[in-house]
Amino acid sequence: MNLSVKIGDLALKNPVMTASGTFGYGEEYAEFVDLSLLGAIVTKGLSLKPREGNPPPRIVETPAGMLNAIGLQNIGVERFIEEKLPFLEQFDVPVIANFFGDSIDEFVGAAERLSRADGIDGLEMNISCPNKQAGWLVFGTDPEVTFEVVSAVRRVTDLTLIVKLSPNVTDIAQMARVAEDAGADAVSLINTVTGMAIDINTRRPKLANVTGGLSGPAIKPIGVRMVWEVFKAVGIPVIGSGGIMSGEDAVEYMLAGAAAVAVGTANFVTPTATTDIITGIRDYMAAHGIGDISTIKGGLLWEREDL
Amino acid sequence: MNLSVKIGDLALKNPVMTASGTFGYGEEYAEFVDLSLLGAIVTKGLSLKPREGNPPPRIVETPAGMLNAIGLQNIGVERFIEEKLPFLEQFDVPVIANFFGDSIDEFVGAAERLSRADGIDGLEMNISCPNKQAGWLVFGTDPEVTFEVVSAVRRVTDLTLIVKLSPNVTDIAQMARVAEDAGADAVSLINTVTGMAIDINTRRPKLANVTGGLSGPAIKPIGVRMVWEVFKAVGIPVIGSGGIMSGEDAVEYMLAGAAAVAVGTANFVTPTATTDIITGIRDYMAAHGIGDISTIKGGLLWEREDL
Amino acid sequence: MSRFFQAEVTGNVLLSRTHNILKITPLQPHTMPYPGQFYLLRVSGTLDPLLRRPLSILRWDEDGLEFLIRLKGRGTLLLRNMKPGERIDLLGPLGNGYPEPVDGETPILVAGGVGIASVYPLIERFRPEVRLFYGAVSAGDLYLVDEIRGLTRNLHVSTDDGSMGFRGNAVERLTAYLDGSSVPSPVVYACGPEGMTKSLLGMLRRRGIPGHVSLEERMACGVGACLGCVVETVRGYRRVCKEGPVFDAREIAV
Amino acid sequence: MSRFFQAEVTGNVLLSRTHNILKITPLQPHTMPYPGQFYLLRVSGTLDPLLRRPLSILRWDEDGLEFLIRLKGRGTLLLRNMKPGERIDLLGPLGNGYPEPVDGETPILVAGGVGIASVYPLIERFRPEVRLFYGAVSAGDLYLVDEIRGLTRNLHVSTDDGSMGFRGNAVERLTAYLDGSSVPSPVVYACGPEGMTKSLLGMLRRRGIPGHVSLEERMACGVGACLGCVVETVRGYRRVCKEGPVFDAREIAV
Ligand SMILES: Cc1cc2nc3c(=O)[nH]c(=O)nc-3n(C[C@H](O)[C@H](O)[C@H](O)COP(=O)(O)OP(=O)(O)OC[C@H]3O[C@@H](n4cnc5c(N)ncnc54)[C@H](O)[C@@H]3O)c2cc1C
Ligand SMILES: Cc1cc2nc3c(=O)[nH]c(=O)nc-3n(C[C@H](O)[C@H](O)[C@H](O)COP(=O)(O)OP(=O)(O)OC[C@H]3O[C@@H](n4cnc5c(N)ncnc54)[C@H](O)[C@@H]3O)c2cc1C
Ligand SMILES: Cc1cc2nc3c(=O)[nH]c(=O)nc-3n(C[C@H](O)[C@H](O)[C@H](O)COP(=O)(O)O)c2cc1C
Ligand SMILES: Cc1cc2nc3c(=O)[nH]c(=O)nc-3n(C[C@H](O)[C@H](O)[C@H](O)COP(=O)(O)O)c2cc1C
Ligand code: FES
Ligand code: FES
Repeated sequence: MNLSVKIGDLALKNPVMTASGTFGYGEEYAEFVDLSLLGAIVTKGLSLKPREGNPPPRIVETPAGMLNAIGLQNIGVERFIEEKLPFLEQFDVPVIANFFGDSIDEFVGAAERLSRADGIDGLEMNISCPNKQAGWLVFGTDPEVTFEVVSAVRRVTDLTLIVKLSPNVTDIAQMARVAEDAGADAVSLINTVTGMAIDINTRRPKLANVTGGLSGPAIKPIGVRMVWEVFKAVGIPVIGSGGIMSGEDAVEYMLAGAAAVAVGTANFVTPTATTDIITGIRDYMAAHGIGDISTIKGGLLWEREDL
Repeated sequence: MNLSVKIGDLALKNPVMTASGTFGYGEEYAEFVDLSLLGAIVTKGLSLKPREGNPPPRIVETPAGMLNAIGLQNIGVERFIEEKLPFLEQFDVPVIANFFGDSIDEFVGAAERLSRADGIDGLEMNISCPNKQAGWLVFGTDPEVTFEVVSAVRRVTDLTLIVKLSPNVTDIAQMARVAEDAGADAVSLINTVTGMAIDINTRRPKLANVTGGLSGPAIKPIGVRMVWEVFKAVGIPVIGSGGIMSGEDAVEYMLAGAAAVAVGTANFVTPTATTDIITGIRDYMAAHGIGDISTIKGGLLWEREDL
Repeated sequence: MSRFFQAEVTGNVLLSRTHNILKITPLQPHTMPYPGQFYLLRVSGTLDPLLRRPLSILRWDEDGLEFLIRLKGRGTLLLRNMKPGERIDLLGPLGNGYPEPVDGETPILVAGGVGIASVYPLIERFRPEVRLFYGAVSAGDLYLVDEIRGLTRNLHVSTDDGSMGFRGNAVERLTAYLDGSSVPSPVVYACGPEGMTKSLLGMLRRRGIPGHVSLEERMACGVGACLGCVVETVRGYRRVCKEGPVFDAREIAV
Repeated sequence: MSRFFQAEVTGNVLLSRTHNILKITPLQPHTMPYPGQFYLLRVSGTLDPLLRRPLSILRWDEDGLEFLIRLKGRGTLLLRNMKPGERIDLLGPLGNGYPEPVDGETPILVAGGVGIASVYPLIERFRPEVRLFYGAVSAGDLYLVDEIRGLTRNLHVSTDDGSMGFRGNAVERLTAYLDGSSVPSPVVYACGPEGMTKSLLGMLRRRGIPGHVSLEERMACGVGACLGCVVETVRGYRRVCKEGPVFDAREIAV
């Protein structure tokens, strides 16, 4: 049974990666999961300088999902490389550093520094973050800004470059094409959907930040749809995420076009979610006589002409 | 206790309306709910000519939600006026006719015909429907087309005109402003979020139409966020919907800025959902000493300056 | 009388690893069903699973209602695990049910698998001599056989693997039966899986035999409001929950 | 030894309309906790409610673990309704727990409401003479009082309405106590609602008394990965699930 997949130059043993921000720097889950069994580890989002993040409360449960407004708290690229990377190097698993900035310069600075470090195998840039220059606008909702920031990062790194797309857009396929044109080796989607919740007794937002990102099973239908739209639009691999809780969910994303998947909120529900999902994918392959997982990519059968 | 609210020229006894497409033409639920108790009844979406709709399967359950791809099946404005409206006229409840078209002419034609009928108190135009001229594009995702179609309808009707917005856009506040500028008396949101589900055993989409609209509690955080964004952006009333299951959920939408709410998927789970929600709102008002429901509109307390 | 009522689970008999019979007692006044109608059951108090599940009425009396349930997914698992004393709410009876035979017609019942639940009330209605063709995959998948034998002596069992009765499906058995005996003005009442229904419809059409067939489709509202449960008929899309679940065999598009 | 294990519910005692004690027996090897640690419990097998619920460990031995649960919302309701024989999975013990007193320090325990669950293991640890200040809204909201009296004779009860013990809260009672008697090098161990914690911190600060205070914050992962459960401390944001739930009183930002 062959579960290996390729994302750009990166060869993964299997298509199951961790979703950024839900698996810490890897060490937090090392007690529950043999990290060497994973397709890849994607780190918490890193910025050039450490970030404090948002005040609490930062999370709230919602129907079949959760909202988070962590505010991209992280220890910064420098400390990550010094304090966290050595631990990950013990394991036979590709490390993908997720990073962001609130200006193009910060994106480029972080990418440069991460590319110089030993032991980082790929970069995932999170463009669902506010753009300081443009005020409230988010990088990943404007095609021109997306092109500019991805191109700028592409120029400074030879590592496999994944662009993580925001679902809060009218046309996700267009954003994916822009990322591809700007030199991305892969796209990853979906990031969280912006949402909000109010405590009706206090009349205050349940998150100190007022709005936050919705993740978990609630958003799976949105993620699967967007992966399918993007799969039809680009030639580069697609990494699917959003509500993947089981091997079946992972297979659903792959049939929609994902070459690999990222598991996020499920880790909180079941700390062994990632390896359970790998087992689930194997079970599906065995039950359906599938020898090579890549053969199911985009294997959705459909025929309506007007789609 | 005063629960009455105004939407344009329309005075509603209370802020609870039915969401289009989830309450049929009213008669289907008349056995479970005294229709005269409702704030308003919004009909299934109507078009100038009857529509067959999509082939089955048309619905699929998802985590805390459901996808539907009914394909706007309806009996057409003419038969609605002849066969369904007389039944509704027995009740002391405003009737809002939801309608759509796949061209501007069809929108205008339907609005004209509905405006001439006796017993229709308001119109809700659903612009989350595909635009025949523009192929795959949906009316409600393009600001210019939205302006054009809303203005055209405005010119032919004096009824209270509500524009129902699609959540599948980057900037819902912009779309709401466009609707307001084009003459809408109110906006209604959110319509369903586009999603999809795949049967991994057959590899076929679970909906014959491949994609469908996600509704139910899963999308509530998205709806509340969008209502809040729109409330801050426009002067006209906002009708909130998306996953409202209880009086508490309705109050949450009103604190976010909704003047009234529409109850959709909840009707399927509990046929008495609408009146249960009215009771729930009363309970909340009693518990919090609120005499007039309009006073809580947009009553969210928040202070972060950068929002 | 109401079609939306609370009930208490008063019994839950596990017949096998896949089937159970759930008995409930309404706690409120409720409308009595007739054969072929169904109910929508709420399977959990939480928001997931969200939608109600449709189940045919198997048996009923003054004290309560019974459903025969085949384990399919999450919803039927929750129903299987219900314990006496738990509360549940129901919407129903829904749909049209089976019509009476017209004068001189001889009813013939056909059930495939858990389709027996829908057809069972007709055995009681038409007993003691009604013909029933009841098929399943294997002997272990046939339920209520003893009860049925107590209601009619004219039971024709078939199994795909031949482990009980005729080897083959209920439609093949019925075809052989019709070839070998003469039934005056037969009219078929049937409920079973899609494959069975299709071959049955073909057979009825070829022989010009009228029939009433119960269909399944995914449902949300159960009351005709959402237009979610349509099937294609010669008169366009029709709602299984409202114009069905029982359709005239000639109406169903093939 | 593992911190993620399956368990069986072996008891569920309903103490009142709002509180229950859930007893579980792990079915797999598991790590033993120490006072002040907590577990994340999965409250349902479905996708809603989705997240685990944090609960302090109340008591434990070779056979099992016990939790004192106050009914708050949907999750604690599901935990209240659990029946012996049901399966549940747990993640834990998590967090740092209460540190040992340093030489010569006299521990004083303070519990408000269900905060007694967190502090209870310390009564056992420091018995037989440990001072405990235990407050609640009313006499009916004080739990485990008999058990506590069996462990220490130095129990100081207070209720907001004066229906039992001192009228006022536990911090006021403690303040009065400290004014009236001299405790050598007191060190406070406390867990209670936000209001109590705040006034306690103020009092400790004013008097220069050291303390260890258990805090609450919404959690997703429980293992330090999501950064969801932070509280503000003098050294910046710290995770309740990892650096806490017990924090040095001097570290907590006010
Ligand atoms: C009118 C009618 C009468 C029925 N009578 C019976 C009966 O007496 N006994 C019995 O065991 N089953 C009966 N069924 C089928 C039963 O409703 C499904 O097996 C059940 O809904 C599956 O739910 P699940 O959560 O276990 O499965 P899942 O596959 O997890 O369900 C997912 C979703 O699909 C729907 N769904 C899945 N299969 C069907 C189906 N065959 N028909 C309609 N919706 C489906 C579910 O309701 C749910 O919304 C009947 C169906 C209909 C339409
Ligand atoms: C370290 C720690 C130890 C705790 N120990 C106990 C204990 O021993 N006994 C006890 O009864 N309670 C304890 N709590 C509080 C308990 O976790 C909450 O009351 C419970 O999570 C509420 O869940 P719910 O679904 O009933 O309420 P809801 O209000 O419906 O919960 C909604 C969401 O908010 C979270 N939440 C709500 N209140 C709290 C809270 N106070 N702290 C953290 N998250 C919260 C829930 O976990 C859930 O994610 C502890 C909390 C923490 C952080
Ligand atoms: C608590 C939390 C923190 C997250 N932090 C990041 C982040 O730092 N960078 C990023 O690109 N995505 C981040 N995400 C998004 C996830 O990586 C993932 O795309 C999203 O949660 C959808 O997947 P899921 O439904 O499986 O969680 C975060 C998600 C959660 C829940
Ligand atoms: C089965 C179904 C049919 C719908 N049909 C329409 C429609 O015809 N016109 C329309 O504007 N919205 C339609 N909607 C959208 C609802 O009116 C509502 O905006 C949406 O479902 C979100 O609310 P909810 O989560 O409470 O269902 C439909 C929704 C459902 C579930
Ligand atoms: S289930 Fe809604 S119309 Fe039939
Ligand atoms: S709960 Fe995730 S870091 Fe504490």
